[in-house]
Amino acid sequence: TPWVARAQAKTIKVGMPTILSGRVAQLGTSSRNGVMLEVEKVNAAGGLAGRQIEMVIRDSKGQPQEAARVARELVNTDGCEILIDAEASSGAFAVHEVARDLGVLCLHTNSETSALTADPKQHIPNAFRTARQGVHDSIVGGSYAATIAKAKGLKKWATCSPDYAYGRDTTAEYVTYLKRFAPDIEIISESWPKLFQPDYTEVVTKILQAKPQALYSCLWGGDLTSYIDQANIYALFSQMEVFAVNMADYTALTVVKNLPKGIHSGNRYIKTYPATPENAAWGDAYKAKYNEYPTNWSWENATAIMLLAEASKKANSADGKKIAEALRGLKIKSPFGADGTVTMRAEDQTLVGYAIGWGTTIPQEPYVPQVQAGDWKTIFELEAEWKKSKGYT
Amino acid sequence: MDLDALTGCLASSACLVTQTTSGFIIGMLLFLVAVGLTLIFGVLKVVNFSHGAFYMFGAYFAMTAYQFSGSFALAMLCGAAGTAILGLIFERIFMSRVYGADVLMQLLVCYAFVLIFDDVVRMIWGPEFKSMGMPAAFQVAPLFIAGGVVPPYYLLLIGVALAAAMILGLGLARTRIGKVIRAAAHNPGMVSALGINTGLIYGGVFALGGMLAGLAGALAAPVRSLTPGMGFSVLIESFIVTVIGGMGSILGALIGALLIGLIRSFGSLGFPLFTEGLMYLFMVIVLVSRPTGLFGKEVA
Amino acid sequence: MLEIRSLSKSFGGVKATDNVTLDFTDGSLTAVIGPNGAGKSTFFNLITGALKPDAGQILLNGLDLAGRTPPEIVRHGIGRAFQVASIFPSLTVQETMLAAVCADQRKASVLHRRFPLAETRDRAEHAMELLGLASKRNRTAATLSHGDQKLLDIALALVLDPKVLLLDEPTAGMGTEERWRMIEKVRELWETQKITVVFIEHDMDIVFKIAPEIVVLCYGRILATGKPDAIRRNEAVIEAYLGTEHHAGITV
Amino acid sequence: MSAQPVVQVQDLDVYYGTSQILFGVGLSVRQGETMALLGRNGAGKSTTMKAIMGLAPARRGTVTLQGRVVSGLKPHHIARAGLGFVPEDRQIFPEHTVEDNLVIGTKKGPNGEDEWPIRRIYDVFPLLEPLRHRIAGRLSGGEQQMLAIARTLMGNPALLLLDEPSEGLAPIIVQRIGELLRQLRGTGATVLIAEQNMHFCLGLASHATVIDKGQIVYTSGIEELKANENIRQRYLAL
Amino acid sequence: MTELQAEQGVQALEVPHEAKTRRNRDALIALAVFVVLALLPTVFSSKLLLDFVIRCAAYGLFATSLNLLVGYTGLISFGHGMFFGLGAYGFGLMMQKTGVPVPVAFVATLGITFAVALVIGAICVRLKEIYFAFVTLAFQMLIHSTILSWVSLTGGDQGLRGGIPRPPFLGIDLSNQLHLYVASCALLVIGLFLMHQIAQSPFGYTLRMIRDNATRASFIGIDVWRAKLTIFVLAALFASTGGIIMALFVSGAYPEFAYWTISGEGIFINMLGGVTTFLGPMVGTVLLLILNDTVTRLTDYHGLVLGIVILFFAIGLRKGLMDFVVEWYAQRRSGGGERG
Ligand SMILES: Nc1ncnc2c1ncn2[C@@H]1O[C@H](COP(=O)(O)OP(=O)(O)OP(=O)(O)O)[C@@H](O)[C@H]1O
Ligand SMILES: Nc1ncnc2c1ncn2[C@@H]1O[C@H](COP(=O)(O)OP(=O)(O)OP(=O)(O)O)[C@@H](O)[C@H]1O
Ligand SMILES: [Mg+2]
Ligand SMILES: [Mg+2]
Repeated sequence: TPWVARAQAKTIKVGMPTILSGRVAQLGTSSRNGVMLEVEKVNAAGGLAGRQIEMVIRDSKGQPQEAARVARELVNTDGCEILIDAEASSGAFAVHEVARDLGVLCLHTNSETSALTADPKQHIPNAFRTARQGVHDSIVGGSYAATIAKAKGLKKWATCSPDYAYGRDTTAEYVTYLKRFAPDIEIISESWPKLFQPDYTEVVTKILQAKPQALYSCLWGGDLTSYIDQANIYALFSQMEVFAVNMADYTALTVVKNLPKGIHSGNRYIKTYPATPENAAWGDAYKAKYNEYPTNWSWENATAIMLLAEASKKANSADGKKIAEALRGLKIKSPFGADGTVTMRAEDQTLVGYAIGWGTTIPQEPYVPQVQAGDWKTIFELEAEWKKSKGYT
Repeated sequence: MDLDALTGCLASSACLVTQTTSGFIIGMLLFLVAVGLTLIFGVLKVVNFSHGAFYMFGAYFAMTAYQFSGSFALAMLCGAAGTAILGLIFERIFMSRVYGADVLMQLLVCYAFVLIFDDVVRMIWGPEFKSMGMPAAFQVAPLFIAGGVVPPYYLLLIGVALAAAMILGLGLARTRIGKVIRAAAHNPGMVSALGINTGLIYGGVFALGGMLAGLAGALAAPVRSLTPGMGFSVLIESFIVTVIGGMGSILGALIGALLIGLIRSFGSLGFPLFTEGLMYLFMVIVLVSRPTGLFGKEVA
Repeated sequence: MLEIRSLSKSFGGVKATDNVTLDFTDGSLTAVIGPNGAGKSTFFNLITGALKPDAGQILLNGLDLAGRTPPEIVRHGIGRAFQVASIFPSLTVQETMLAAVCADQRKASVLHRRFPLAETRDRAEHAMELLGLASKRNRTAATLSHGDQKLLDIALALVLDPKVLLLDEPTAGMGTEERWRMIEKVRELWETQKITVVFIEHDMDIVFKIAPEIVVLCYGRILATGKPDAIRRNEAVIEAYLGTEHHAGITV
Repeated sequence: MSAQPVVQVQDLDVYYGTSQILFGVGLSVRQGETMALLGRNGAGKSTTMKAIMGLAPARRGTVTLQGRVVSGLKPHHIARAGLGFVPEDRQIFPEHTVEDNLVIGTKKGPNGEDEWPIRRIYDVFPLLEPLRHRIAGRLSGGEQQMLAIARTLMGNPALLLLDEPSEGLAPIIVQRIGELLRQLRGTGATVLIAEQNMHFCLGLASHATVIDKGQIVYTSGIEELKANENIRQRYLAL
Repeated sequence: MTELQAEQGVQALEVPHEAKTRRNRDALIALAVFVVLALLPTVFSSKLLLDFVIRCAAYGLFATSLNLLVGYTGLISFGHGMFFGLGAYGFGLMMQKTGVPVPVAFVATLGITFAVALVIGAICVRLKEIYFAFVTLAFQMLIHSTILSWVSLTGGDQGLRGGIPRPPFLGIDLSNQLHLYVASCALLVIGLFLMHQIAQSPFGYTLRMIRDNATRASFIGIDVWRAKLTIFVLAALFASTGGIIMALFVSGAYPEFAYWTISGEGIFINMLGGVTTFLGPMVGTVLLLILNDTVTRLTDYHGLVLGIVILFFAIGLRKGLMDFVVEWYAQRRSGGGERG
């Protein structure tokens, strides 16, 4: 009937499979919050080419087959024209296959695995990543750590990262760049606790045994806080410098009760970095609305909506293909940009130019008073080199 | 694989002592969770898949109590007592209805509660992970005992676990109530025909099992992050422990837990990427050589 | 011929079977009696492979069966029934019989045909008739009375056409009438099929009336063997097993 | 002998699933009597006993124990009211030692009496004493039967329900249990016994009730039964 | 049961040619079901329905094969999911690495499953009850661990990436949803038909005997170990087929397919549907999938809702849906018989 047709023309459904239950339900809720905050603004400003966005958000329970099923259902049955894939790790690859199958516009918002966009075999024209990318993180982290290592004479290093693709790849890349900038360091111990491991005792004592001068970890979320609590009672933090890339996110910072001073961390989401009024305002707006601080996932998802809105404006259409076309190479103003903008790089359809840096923590606000910004020029150079070494170009 | 690290450690006495100590610590924490599981299986022949959920509730109760009162002792008490009551209610209202039925039906009820409890925790405490924080009394430097590093907090934990093992082990073997409990496990109909209220025993055992899980959760709360679903990973390891030791055997659970602890502490040196697999491998080897676990009774 | 040669088995310190040597000639009917705990069931368990003997031989027509598994031994022709009826609770009487015949015909693992196979029916039918279970063919075994369950257990052993049939207290738990009917059947079978039957029994009326040969076990050893009359008067047997009442021959 | 029955069963209907097993069973046993419950295999003897004990579901009817209605109560309440039950398959606790089995059965009688200290049990069952530390599951059938009776006696029952106590026992043991039961009868114990072994039963009982196809068909003193050729032939095949 | 019914039962057994006609009848029913399923898309054009049926086929084969172990043989396996995962990975890898035609990869995957199941089964089926359950679980976790650690082959936790190539064969293009749908239906129907044959064969009764009383079964000459191993391997093959369908559906394979939660779900499906009837697990599958799909649509707290529904089954009915229906029907019939 004409009425239905008009109603459909009026709204555009955006499907979002994510994890809303189980251990990492926080990923889903803060992703959803980030998205909804922006969708409201976009809708208030007239929507996507005049069509109001209607979000359809479903739980995948973190199972890839469920993620695939939900994604298909969102498109095939619920009539979603765009997918926001807020899945972690394997779920993202599963949704990626659905996007390949159905040709629907898909924005990966949470998966930081470099291969998702860097590997040309994965490449499809309709999928984009609006999240940070692992290798960027490692380049910045490596160069930051090298500076500290040289200054403090840290030669013996240990690593302790979760035993799954993200943990292994990020750690390997980090070590590569650390050694590149400070060739005389040495990794004397590696630990690979399982994801969601409740007890880290053996890992802690193993590291203490090895007596390294510095420790790198890309544990995150609850695992990181558990680890800190357990390492604390062994007084590990007083015995070495600790570099924990995922520490400087409010989820971890606000939760840990006895946060040791001076942990080096990459920024995830921090209200004070970039130190711009836009960023602070965004963080406050989020906090006001949801009564909690945004997470790394929040800004990554918010960025997806911001990019969508701009691309649609540019294409003057809500059509997936046209938006995709407009997205390639699109640069938008963003509170999360290193220079106030972020760019959807055309060649591999992944986000670049976001604020990225490292600093040390203190146990109270602003938690990370000084952030040393990463340099995107270096990132691009080394990333290109990395791609070549991987055979991606 | 990193066999050099392993042999290196075995050659150094400091490393040997430290890793053995950490194996013991891991084992004792595991035992504390596993003992309730094995008790409930031993008596009610119920494979309590909801045990992890009780562990979770214990942790959340303790954290909440600690936040409000700031008293560690009260936090532990709330964790243990709260889950004991929960266990009793769970058993009397739900589990008791499926005793006659298929074993799998019991599993199903437990499974239902795993789902329900996780969501209930998510409703009450939110989806984000939480941390209780270490009480100030325990924020002290670790001790060195025979060359091994032991944080004082873990000493407390080991003490509680050993006490639980002794009280339960001796209680079940020596006291009349212990004997009755074991008999009720085997043949509730006959036990009740001898004038003993089996309902009371079952409820009591479940409450005790729940209390042990809750206590374990409460004790773990200062050193582990609290999140819905946190019971799951603990559950699987506890199952490994109880199966290796022999389902229903308290001593078995203790030995099994210590063995797993040692495998973890030394395995993480030699096989950092396959520590998990090592545990399963060990379990397979134990079961193949001893089909009912190390201390399990012959299955009829 | 079933020959037992110095068979021994102990549990911990208990010598349940202690150096037992016995011959059961083909076509014999022997009763095994003895106090509770004498090792009668253990003796059967050893012969049928439920337990592995510590030492000794079990020769069936010269072939040593000691230490083999129950299925192998059953296939060599030694069937048994149990002291406590051992049946398949969820199968009906008829299904139980049919399945047993199937197993005997080595068709228990046939995948491509429907159960029951046509060729199994007659034998199953025959066994049910023989033990008077035909009218209860469609009853699930679990719902049978105690006595009927024992009958079913014996039928399970019989239906396999064993050369040697071992019955562990076949009449236990039966009423007087069934008891005699049962034992008559056993005797009839023994007479018509020319099989070797060994049965454990505590009902002395039956033992003395039916069994041409009697073996008395006590503490795992053979206390006496012989004809009923001799056993009945054997002082040692009276003291260890029979007691005074039977000796005096009190009957109602 | 008091006029009031120790146990009185009235109009008992029992079903297993949809099939009715007992049809309006009624019987009563008075103080000091030994009542034999006779009948063929499957007549409903065990079911009657289980129903009295609360172990089988009675749809209709009442069980009164010393004037108190106990039907509908849980088995442990019925046991505490003074019923002691020895089931036909013995149901000893196989993983416990003999002595532990007895300890588990320990209970004061309904009026607080304790007539069966463990010493007396061993006096009555001298065979059990040397086995006291043995695992009960490894006892022979006869040993287990003795243990089952002993365990129930430990609970000082006012009425003892014995379901086929002679099954599978050596004659000399049957004789001993017979003596024991006569001895019990001498002390004024009340017993309801289901038996297939007529020699044993008729020498023991003071009264008899015959059940057939779930219905009580005959009740009398034992001498009348012995004299009643008709009943004996029809229902008991004697 | 009345005398009359008993009589009928006897007669049914005494007609010797019946077995063959019964099988033909089964085959006809299977064919009819397949035709109906295959024609479904011409009536309902919903892609959701097609997806749903494909998933039903995958889980249904898996759950029904698990019931051969749980319901028929009394072997409670907590690790059956490993074969589901093995099927998915075996097939996916074969297609990605070797590029053989789909049917070849299918058969080869079953071959691999056969070999693996034989080895694992030979170790597992010696154990009893809960220990069997946990040793199968241990093997499953071992396989899961291996998948996670062997990154170069399996892609580790991110699964087989880049999609599974599905080159057309014999005019069948499995990357087309409709073709995949018809193929899944065919596999489901054939699988169920074969499993039904197994359940109704003498071997099926051997399994029941083992479930009821394995000791007694060995005393009538059944080699219990061999029979258990046989059914373990057979069930693995059907579970593997389910995994293959799942791999085709998501165009990938993920470690979650070999995780113990899949086995748990299988058991759960069985309990929902009921283990005493052949079709119980199939009913359970449909039930669980519908439940899962609708509840996740309606609420974030699907665990809570699902849990309450399960409780209703476990405590309210105390048996699976099909068990309940069958019992209720039997009772009604016998009740009617008495009245009539
Ligand atoms: N599996 C076992 N483990 C340990 N001891 C056992 C085992 N089986 C039997 N026994 C012991 O061996 C002895 C003989 O037992 P068995 O069952 O053979 O006696 P029986 O002659 O059949 O007695 P009954 O007539 O009472 O059945 C008993 O003392 C018993 O306790
Ligand atoms: N669990 C059950 N389900 C269905 N029917 C049963 C069940 N238990 C017993 N029956 C039936 O109830 C009837 C009475 O059984 P019961 O055991 O009371 O007989 P009994 O007189 O004790 O016989 P026996 O002398 O053989 O022990 C029998 O026909 C039996 O088949
Ligand atoms: Mg015996
Ligand atoms: Mg009886």
